[in-house]
Amino acid sequence: MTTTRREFLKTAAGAAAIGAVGAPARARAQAKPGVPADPVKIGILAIRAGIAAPVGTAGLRGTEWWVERVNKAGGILGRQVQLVVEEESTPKDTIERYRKLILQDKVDVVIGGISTGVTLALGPVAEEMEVPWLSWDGTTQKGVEETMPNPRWSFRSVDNEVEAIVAGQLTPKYFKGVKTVAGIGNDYSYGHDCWETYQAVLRRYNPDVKFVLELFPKLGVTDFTSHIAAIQQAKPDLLMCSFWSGDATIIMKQAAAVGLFKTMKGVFTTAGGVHDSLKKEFTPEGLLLGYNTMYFDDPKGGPLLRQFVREYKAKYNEYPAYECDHAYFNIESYKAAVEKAYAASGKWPSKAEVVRALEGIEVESLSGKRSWRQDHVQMCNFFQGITTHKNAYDFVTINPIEVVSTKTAMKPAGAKLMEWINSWKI
Amino acid sequence: MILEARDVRKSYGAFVALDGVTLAIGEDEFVSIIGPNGAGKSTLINVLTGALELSAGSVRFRDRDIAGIGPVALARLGMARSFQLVQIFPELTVLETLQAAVVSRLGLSAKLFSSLRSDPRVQADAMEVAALFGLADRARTPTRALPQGDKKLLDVASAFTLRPQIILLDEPTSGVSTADKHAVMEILVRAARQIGLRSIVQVEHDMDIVFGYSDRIIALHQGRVLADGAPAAIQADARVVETVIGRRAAPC
Amino acid sequence: MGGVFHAAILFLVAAGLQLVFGVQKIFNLACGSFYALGAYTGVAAVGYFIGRGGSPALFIVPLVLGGLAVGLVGFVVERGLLRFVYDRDETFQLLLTFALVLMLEDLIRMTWGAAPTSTGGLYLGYGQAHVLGTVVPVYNLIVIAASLTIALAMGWLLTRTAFGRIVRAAADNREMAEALGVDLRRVYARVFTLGTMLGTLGGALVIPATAAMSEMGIELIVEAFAVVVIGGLGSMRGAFVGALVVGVLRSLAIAVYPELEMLLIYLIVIAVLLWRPRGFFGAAAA
Amino acid sequence: MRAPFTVLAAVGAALLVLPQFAAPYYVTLMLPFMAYAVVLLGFNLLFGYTGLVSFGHALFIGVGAYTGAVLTTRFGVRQMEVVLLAAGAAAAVVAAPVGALCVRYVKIYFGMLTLAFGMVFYTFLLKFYRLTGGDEGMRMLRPSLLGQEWAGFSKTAYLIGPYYYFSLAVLVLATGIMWRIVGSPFGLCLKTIRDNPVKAESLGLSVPRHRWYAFMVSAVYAGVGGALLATPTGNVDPTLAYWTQSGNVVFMVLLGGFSSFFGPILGAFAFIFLQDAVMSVFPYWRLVFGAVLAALVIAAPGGLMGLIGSIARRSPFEAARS
Repeated sequence: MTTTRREFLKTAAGAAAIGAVGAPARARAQAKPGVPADPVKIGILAIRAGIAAPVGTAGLRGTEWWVERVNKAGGILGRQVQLVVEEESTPKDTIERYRKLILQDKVDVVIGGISTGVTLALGPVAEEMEVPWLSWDGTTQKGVEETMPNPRWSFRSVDNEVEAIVAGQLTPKYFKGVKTVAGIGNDYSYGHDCWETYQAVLRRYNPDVKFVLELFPKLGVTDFTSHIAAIQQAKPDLLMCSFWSGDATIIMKQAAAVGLFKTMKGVFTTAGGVHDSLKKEFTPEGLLLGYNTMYFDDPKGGPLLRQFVREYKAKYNEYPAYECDHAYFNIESYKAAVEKAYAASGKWPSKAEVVRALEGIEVESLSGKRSWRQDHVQMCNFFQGITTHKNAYDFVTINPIEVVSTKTAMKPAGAKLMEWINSWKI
Repeated sequence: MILEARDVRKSYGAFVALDGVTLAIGEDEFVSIIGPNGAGKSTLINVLTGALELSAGSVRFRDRDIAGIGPVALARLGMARSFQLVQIFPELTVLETLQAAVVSRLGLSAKLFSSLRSDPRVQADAMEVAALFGLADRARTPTRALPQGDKKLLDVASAFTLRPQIILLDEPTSGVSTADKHAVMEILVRAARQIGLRSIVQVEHDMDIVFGYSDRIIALHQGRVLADGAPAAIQADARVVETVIGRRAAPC
Repeated sequence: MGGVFHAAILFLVAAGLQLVFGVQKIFNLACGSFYALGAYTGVAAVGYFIGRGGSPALFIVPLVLGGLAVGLVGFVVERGLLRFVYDRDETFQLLLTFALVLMLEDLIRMTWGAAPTSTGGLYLGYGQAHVLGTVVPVYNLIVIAASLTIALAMGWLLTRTAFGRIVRAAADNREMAEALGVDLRRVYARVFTLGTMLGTLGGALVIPATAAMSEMGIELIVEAFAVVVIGGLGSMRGAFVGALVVGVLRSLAIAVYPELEMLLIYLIVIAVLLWRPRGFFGAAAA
Repeated sequence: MRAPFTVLAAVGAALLVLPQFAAPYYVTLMLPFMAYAVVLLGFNLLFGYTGLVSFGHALFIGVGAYTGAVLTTRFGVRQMEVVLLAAGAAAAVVAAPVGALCVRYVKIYFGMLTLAFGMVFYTFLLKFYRLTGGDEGMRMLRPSLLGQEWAGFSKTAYLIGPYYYFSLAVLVLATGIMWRIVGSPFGLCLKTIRDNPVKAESLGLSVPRHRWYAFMVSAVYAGVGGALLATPTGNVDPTLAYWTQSGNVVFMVLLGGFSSFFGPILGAFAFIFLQDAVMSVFPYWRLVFGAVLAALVIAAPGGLMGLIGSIARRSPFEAARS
């Protein structure tokens, strides 16, 4: 289920009357002194169609869960939260939607943005429009260096390459004696960047490793039998794959059909995006699998994560993936920043004050503590591990679980990625 | 001789449509080509209008080989044609149709930015031809709304507008009611005279028309010229009467 | 071998496209959407079957039945939409099928959501075989065989049966067929339904080996388009050869020079269109 | 004859004062409308006047947009006038060989060939990463207009002020030129070719040559429109050239009405604002658009202009006059 804009407008009209979205009137809290009584409008951009639709849906669900809880508990400083949801599609259309959120709906903050093309195009627009924008996902090296050198208004997600870096660091630990490696990724910036980064990291640990094959099928391909045949021909010791959508499931199935992972190791940096579709019947144990920044089954996870996973499963009959937490963190950090600025000034903060308060702020998110670095980059933990069938689900989970912080796996502010990797002491 | 065909052979696979046709059209001639169905008349028209490559022989227009040169080049050289099945521009008006022909003749067709409306030559010329063909009062009528006879006239009129030296008419009165046939031919011949067009070649089934207007008649049969001569001679030719004219009562 | 499996699926979709084009002269852009519809229905049918305690080994039965049943949508589309535009310019017919593409994409999303769905690992249950030194899932061989059988059946249907003669007559000359007493309305309805079924069946058959994603239709149109251009519009044999060419070339490109994968197909399409616009079998309609 | 001019004058006046009254967002939405209107004017020379339906017109929109991006980011050319000229020229350079090959075919074959070329270009944009930025595309930096930097303007102020009027001027100019073209001897020849190519040839009009010219003109328009489209977005990317975008172009023309000169402009307007409205209230806007398109094709192939025409004809006022 997705929340349509109309539903929200409807509830907004109701909110004016009863003062709460999706909550009975008794939950209405009085707005604090110096805080307007009308709802605070938050613009959301979510992908709804196409390959990344499941990711966009997950982000939207995480956001909606947050809104429901927060509104029940009285909103932000007593102001109810009203979402205005627009669709993220092509860069051109999304920028029009973005302008609509700001110029027409007059939202206080825009949250969302997944595809790299869109977020790259949005960056400069966000700076021009002078409204804070927190992105869920999708920022490449080029994006940071070329289009958002010194962001004032935009806050962006973790580097795209972190999952490849973490996987590169863990590969030598779990897979000894790997001499030849093949790679497959989607034919766009994310796929290419991950592969380049993974190679660079692996070379640092083992300068003699040979990269024997690289394949970049178009995003959206649903048949990899020919690619798998080519991989079999190349006979690598290990296959690295950065698929994150339905294609991860598909390649896993088609690989199982010819027993690919009987002859080689496998690293799936990002397939945790569709983790509950990686059924045990075709996903072997012993692969390195990345869940990105949230692992739904984390035994060390807090009560927030447990409650979220439980309610998510009950509502959607699925287990949540990482984008839920990117979205949760974004909106939660906005709330925290508003409250922090309010504590200092005693009135609802301006957009610029919110931005200042966001810088460096740390909040409790679904997967644990997350923060915004001073240069507007998200800091959090990455979860990767070795697939296992020993669980109560019909899909694989990981054990042992490796938790790696972006403090060690993401390049520091101002650094160049490859220079930074090459500067490691190993 | 303005148009000449020598020993023209045209075959499609095993089928021989024209089997050594030789004919010539001079200036100031009205020539009719007759023949039973399947005699090769359509193929001959296509050969004479440069639409087909030949299997053998030659076809020359003003001493230039025109075999297979195509309609556009042919129109440039000064030969025009009309079609058996009426060919019009349904969405254009009568005047626009004629203007298009003027534009083509004056070589203005690639003028992207000049105004058609304010070009006096195009206007005058098109109106003149419309008047000649009695279409002036219908100049602004969309062609698709014209009665069949007028469509036929317009088809021919637009060919005349090119001011060719010779025109090939493929059954100019087909589809026109018997009562109107002579009227159509009268208009045609008068217009030809006024425009200065001298040679006319027509393929025709209606023997009244053929004998009423032709200076010369060429009879085709089984891909060959059966007879070629003045109407009186043709009428006297027993073979022609037997194969072609015999069924003159039955219009096709 | 991977190329052949892909070709088998492509053939089914392209055959539907060809049949419809050959008879109704409509280039059906929605053939990809029907394919996606078949895929989602296949997943749903198998899910229902297994959920009701059906034997996993028999999953192919509900799969095929589901794929064929949803093909009846073609009848609704033909009677409800297409029949109004037969006398229009083909541009309008093309645009109407483009409208179908837009509508079906969202209808699928409304019904099944945005997340990829699949039949899990059921198809692995059929095991593997060794063919020409490579390991091939038996299911893939079944699909290839099914596709071949359908190709032969289509050939038989079109050349040896009364229905086939009527279809070919309608394809060659509408007026003549009508003059001979053929009820074109019924022929069109049947042909379009059959064409749609070929597409939905293709979608259903492919799905055990992959996953249903909402964009799969749009992606496939371009490939099916390449198939029919190479083979020749309207020709069944063309669909067969075109599918093989596209499937095998793509897999060759992946093995030899992966960068060329998709570009190669478009370049071949352009070359064929320029050099031989009717494709390899374009003359033989239907 | 007078009524259309009154309407035109009223629309012109409304467009001139719009930024003073309309909400800024809707003024920004006028920018893609005007850019698409330019594209469609050219597209309709091919469709409405020549009878050829290109299913790959997004190719030239892409060429124009990328020309703008390359010029502003790589070559430091910031004058929008230069960008537009270059975009038109680049589109013509690409269209020359593509058109020469495509115009040899008509109907479905022409459509398929243009679609194939469009997809080749799309794949090129996606694959040749280093040249084109791949899926991420390229930035289109804010251009100067008439030599003015408008440095004191925020991007929104720039878009709804100078850039709006600049786009409007381009649209008016493009409309004027197109009006001239369809009223020229060349325009008449295109119509003859659309109606009956066999007859046109017999009148000495070369069908392929005129089709080729029309193809080039329409490509130039698409290129200019593409460049105009790139500035508000500030970024160009391969989706601009995807085949569904070409489908949208055809959709817009049909929506407005291809047999009327102003139909395509109305179509662009209706499409952009309809999309905006539907997208915001209904996540399944493609369904709505598909239904609208199907209804148009079946019931109103003359598009909005056709509907307006038939309503005008039916009105008692008109009836009394005639």
